[in-house]
Amino acid sequence: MKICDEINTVLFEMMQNNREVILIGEDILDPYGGAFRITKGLSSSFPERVLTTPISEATIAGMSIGMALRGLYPIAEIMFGDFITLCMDQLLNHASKLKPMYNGNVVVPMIMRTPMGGGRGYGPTHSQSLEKHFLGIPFIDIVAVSLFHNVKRIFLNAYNRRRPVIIIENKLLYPMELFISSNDEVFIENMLTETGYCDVIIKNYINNTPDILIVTYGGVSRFLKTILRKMIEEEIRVVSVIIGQISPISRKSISLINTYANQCGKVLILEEGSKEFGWSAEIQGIIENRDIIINRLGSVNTIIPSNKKLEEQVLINEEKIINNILEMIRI
Amino acid sequence: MKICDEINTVLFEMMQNNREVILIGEDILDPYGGAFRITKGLSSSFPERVLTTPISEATIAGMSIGMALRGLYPIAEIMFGDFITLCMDQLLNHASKLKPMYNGNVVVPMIMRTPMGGGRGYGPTHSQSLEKHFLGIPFIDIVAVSLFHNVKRIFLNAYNRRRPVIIIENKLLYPMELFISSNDEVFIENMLTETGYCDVIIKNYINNTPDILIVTYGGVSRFLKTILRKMIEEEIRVVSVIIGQISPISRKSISLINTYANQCGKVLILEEGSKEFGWSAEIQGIIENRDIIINRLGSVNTIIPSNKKLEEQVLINEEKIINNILEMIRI
Amino acid sequence: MMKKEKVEKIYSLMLLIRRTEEKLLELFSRGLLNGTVHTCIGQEACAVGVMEVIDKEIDIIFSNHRAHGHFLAYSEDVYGLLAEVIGKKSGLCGGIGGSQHLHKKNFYTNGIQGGMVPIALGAAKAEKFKGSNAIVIVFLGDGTMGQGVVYESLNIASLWSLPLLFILEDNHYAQTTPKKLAHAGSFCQRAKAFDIQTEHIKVDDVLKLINVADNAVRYVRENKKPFFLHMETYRFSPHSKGDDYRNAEEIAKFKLEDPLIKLEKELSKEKVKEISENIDNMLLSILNSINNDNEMSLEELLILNN
Amino acid sequence: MMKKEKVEKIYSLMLLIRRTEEKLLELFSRGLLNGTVHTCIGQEACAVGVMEVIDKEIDIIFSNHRAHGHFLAYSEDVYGLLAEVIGKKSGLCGGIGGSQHLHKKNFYTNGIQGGMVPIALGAAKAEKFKGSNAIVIVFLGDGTMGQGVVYESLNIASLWSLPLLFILEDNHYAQTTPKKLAHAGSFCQRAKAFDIQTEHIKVDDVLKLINVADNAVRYVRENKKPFFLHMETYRFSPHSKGDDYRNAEEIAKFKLEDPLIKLEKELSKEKVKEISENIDNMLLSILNSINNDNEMSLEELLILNN
Ligand SMILES: Cc1ncc(C[n+]2csc(CCOP(=O)(O)OP(=O)(O)O)c2C)c(N)n1
Ligand SMILES: Cc1ncc(C[n+]2csc(CCOP(=O)(O)OP(=O)(O)O)c2C)c(N)n1
Ligand SMILES: [Mg+2]
Ligand SMILES: [Mg+2]
Repeated sequence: MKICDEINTVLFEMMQNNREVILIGEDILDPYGGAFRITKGLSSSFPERVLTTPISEATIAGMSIGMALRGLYPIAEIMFGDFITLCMDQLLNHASKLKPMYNGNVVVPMIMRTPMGGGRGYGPTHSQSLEKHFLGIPFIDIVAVSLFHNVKRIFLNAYNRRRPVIIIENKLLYPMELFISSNDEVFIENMLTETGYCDVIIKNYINNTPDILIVTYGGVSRFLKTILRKMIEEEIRVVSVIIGQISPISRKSISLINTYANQCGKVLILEEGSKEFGWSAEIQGIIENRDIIINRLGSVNTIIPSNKKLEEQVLINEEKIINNILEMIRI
Repeated sequence: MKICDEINTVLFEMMQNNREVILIGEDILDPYGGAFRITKGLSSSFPERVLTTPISEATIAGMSIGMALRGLYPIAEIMFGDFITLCMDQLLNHASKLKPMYNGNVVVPMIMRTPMGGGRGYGPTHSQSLEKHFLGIPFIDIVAVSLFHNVKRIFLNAYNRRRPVIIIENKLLYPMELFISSNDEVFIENMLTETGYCDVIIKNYINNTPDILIVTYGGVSRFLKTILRKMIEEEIRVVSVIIGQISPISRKSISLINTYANQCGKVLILEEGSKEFGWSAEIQGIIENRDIIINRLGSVNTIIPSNKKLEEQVLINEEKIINNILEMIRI
Repeated sequence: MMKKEKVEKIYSLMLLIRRTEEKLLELFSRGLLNGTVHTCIGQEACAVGVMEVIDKEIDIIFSNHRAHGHFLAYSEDVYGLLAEVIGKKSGLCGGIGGSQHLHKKNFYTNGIQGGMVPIALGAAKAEKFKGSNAIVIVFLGDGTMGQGVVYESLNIASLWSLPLLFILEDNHYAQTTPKKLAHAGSFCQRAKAFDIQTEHIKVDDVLKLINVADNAVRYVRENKKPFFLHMETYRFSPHSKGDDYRNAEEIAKFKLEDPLIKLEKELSKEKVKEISENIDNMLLSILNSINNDNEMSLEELLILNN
Repeated sequence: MMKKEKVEKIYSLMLLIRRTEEKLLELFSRGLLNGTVHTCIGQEACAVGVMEVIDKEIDIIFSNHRAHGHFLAYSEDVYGLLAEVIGKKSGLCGGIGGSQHLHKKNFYTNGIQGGMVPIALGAAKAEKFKGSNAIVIVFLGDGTMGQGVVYESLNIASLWSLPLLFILEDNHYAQTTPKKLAHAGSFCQRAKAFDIQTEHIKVDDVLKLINVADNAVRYVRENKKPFFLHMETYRFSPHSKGDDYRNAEEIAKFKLEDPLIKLEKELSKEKVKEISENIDNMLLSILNSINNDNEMSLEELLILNN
């Protein structure tokens, strides 16, 4: 099933099984079903529980918090991740704060989901990966959909967490088929973290120790199948850990990363946004063994241009990743 | 002169020397002169050029951008740094974008200055150090006032940069005296970066190689005088680099940090906010030599409580820093 | 309830709020309080008048930085409030929240101006969705009418017919900024433009206010529609502590219309004395008791992170 | 200018906009364009009517995602626009901005709904401060009236008496959301509540619109005060590309009132043919020429980081 359909399906199931689940967002009603059609069909099935709003992102966030506080489970869609900037005050000074500042006496169970990422030529304000600016807000889970994650489990676990969860969906993943079972080139394994999300381990070898560890999350996973296959040709054994919960980093993720890092001695950390002050900086920081060679790669830290070729050059891509791997192996 | 007066004075000078400098913010008129009295006297001297606004932070940011675009030089005050969340869309999707997305055909010269930090018992929404969430936005300088920085030079250089600059002022610094000349215990040196800001190097020794490098910025600098003196008693030679421009990190800062890191072999990176996905993660990432022992310390990644003692325990403080230094030295 | 009893009750509550806040200012000036407090001295009628007519079992209140009065009128939990502001574990929020971040039952505050308005809107949507009979009340100051989210929320409250009562507690100033330096046009018109019914009242007589508030509350509950109640009031105390640059004559003028004093005239001297002494004694004994309470430990705080 | 010449000029401009955007949609469907385009087919009168009456030497325009029409009416720079949307270095912004992020001289757009409104406000403040005679025009859609910053800006524009003309280009829909699912009350009342003068016009006759716009522009310039002009219009094309779920009858009904067709009737068949052919030829030759233009290199892009 395509990832967009996976998300659509889990939203349907959540709504069917839990009467308090409410969808809220802009243009999410049928027949349109949202700018990326993720909510298609849902307003027809649950007309009272799919709330299309004016263009008021801050209030979409705030209303979700208020509904969560009063016993509902809102799932908010922000049409493009670029607009999550407008929700920052509600997320940081309200959603994350109410429970701890009221000494744990309330909960704010909700999801905000939003598509991030470029590659579609939408230009500077519709192509960004802004999650890095929200990492490290305490009391909020930030989770990313990837090509290899059981999407359904991500949403159901978010639901069980009874707290605000931001789910990052790279828009390039939507039309792709989820890839969750091993084939004869790529071996996939899931690792449950203590917060109930999963990290996914994918390898291009069976036995033997790996040569290099790739740590990443979200949309960058779209490159991995091809890269792992190409690295078989180069006789490079690659293990890749795709983190589900990207902030806060779980203890299990930390130990998983360290285990493979120690086996490989070489770690390449990849992220879709620019790496400066990004996710990869913190991941680098959690690697304990100082003998390990670490590289980070993200998109170029500049404007994301509309021009197609330029955009490709600015964004992280397969070629850059492969070159980085080869360089690291050759050291 | 107290740091609050230093800022007040440089604002006065900028207004006197440049007719296009405009102050804008909430409650900044005389006789009050702003919640931290930073603009005191200015509206009396320049009544047409000090604009007090409604409680509309997003529009304060937006108006500043519009004025900058049309030839003025706005200096906006956000009363508490906690409210900068409301400006995020304007800063990230507008201030930083207009120049590059218009292919360099416009400039947005402006300052947004705001007090961050806790220690005053103001509680969860008036005590945060949120700058970490803005680091890594391209095309914006983020700069921090410290106890050791020539405040005036920071502002004047920001002015010369002809781009959006966010100046972070830790509110605990305001009543302190600037400390910019060496005495017989602490030796101070300024290093100019290629962007015209300064990093400050302070040492508690004259000759000889240092034992440990402390890298930090902003409000954390308030602890350093005492710590450096106490470390003399422990016979620990400390060199501290206090970064002025905290994002993007300048090439000069990188090489400065690496030079001292190599001399010391031990680096402690300190920040006022929580370290998770914070400034210190990126700084750790730029240290090249893999044999160096690196530690990061910030405030606890949780709510900042109103209770005084609890707040002290949550925030970074002298004792925690000293313990960290001693531990690292003893390794 | 008979008129006289009601007057006594209302007066007691208003005086309780005033005395409690005076005590807080005193503790502050003696250096016994950390942080900041925003008192509502002079505005007590607004809090008491509204809380008198809501259904405290089910209705939901969102308030702001200046919430002590709203809170006491809602709950009369003096102990919880004082312990919270003083920073004890026995406080409403364990001393974490402090003066600006209060919660108990259906009462919530936060220190970001305007930020609670869309949250109140969401709460109103939730109650309507659940089919409850509750209404939601959100307090906001004149200054807070500067925030864009307020208008986003007015629009949706009206569009979706939500049971949300906006109470604009207009004390003529936002911190040091007089209304005329912050606002163009008319507050009620702003709500009306979204097709929301409004009413304006000058708060000098709490009994009159109770009637008006009662009508507003009924309207919202019965019609499941928003209402915008503009209360013109005045604070006698500074914005927080020493930050008062208002004209002394202006303050004095408003003090002549103090709703508390006005109400006092309806009671006998003896009754007033009795009420006043009871409150003072209660405050003293509460403060004594709070003195012995523990503070939360870091370990306890960090449990919240799980 | 005589009436006939004026009609010709206006018609030419409107047709230029329509043909240019039809060309863009065609390029799009042939897979020759990257990204997205929001065309204003059906709404050309709004753009042309306003630009006809401003002072292009000094006035300042802030527009939005649907800006091609505004831009062409402002500058007639077809080459720059097409090259930009196609992504060439010869485009207005070197191909970096694309359809939603345009700039030339005093014309600015961005893709964040409502975000440009406070920026326009700041520009108006700057012009007033400098004592210039310029006014600022900001275009916003009906959907964008959902954004809180718009109200923050209405308030300050009125409070500070800024020369800012708000133009609400109300095409009844925001993306797929009809107005009635997004807005309560009345748009003009919302502006009036801030003490801003307003006017509402149904855009079926561009010549009538020009008069109204002229009055608005004069009012703002002469009084140095904001004005809110609500134009009711309709787009015949989808929101961006294939995303159109509107009722076909509704679209057909509005097409009967197409201001372009209406104006066409004032011209001779020959004239119309001539104008149309000129435009088509021009577009062809421009597109041919753009074809040979270079694209920006990454190195050139990164120079901007300095
Ligand atoms: C978003 C935000 N901006 C600014 C402040 C600082 N602040 C606290 S109270 C206040 C004035 C509020 O005025 P008003 O809404 O009239 O309420 P009042 O204090 O008069 O009760 C300000 C500006 C804040 N808390 N939140
Ligand atoms: C802040 C923000 N939210 C959402 C969007 C996505 N979006 C682009 S156009 C649009 C509809 C705008 O409607 P309207 O203001 O009526 O303008 P129109 O498209 O009808 O010209 C939306 C929701 C956006 N660009 N910015
Ligand atoms: Mg007020
Ligand atoms: Mg529209």
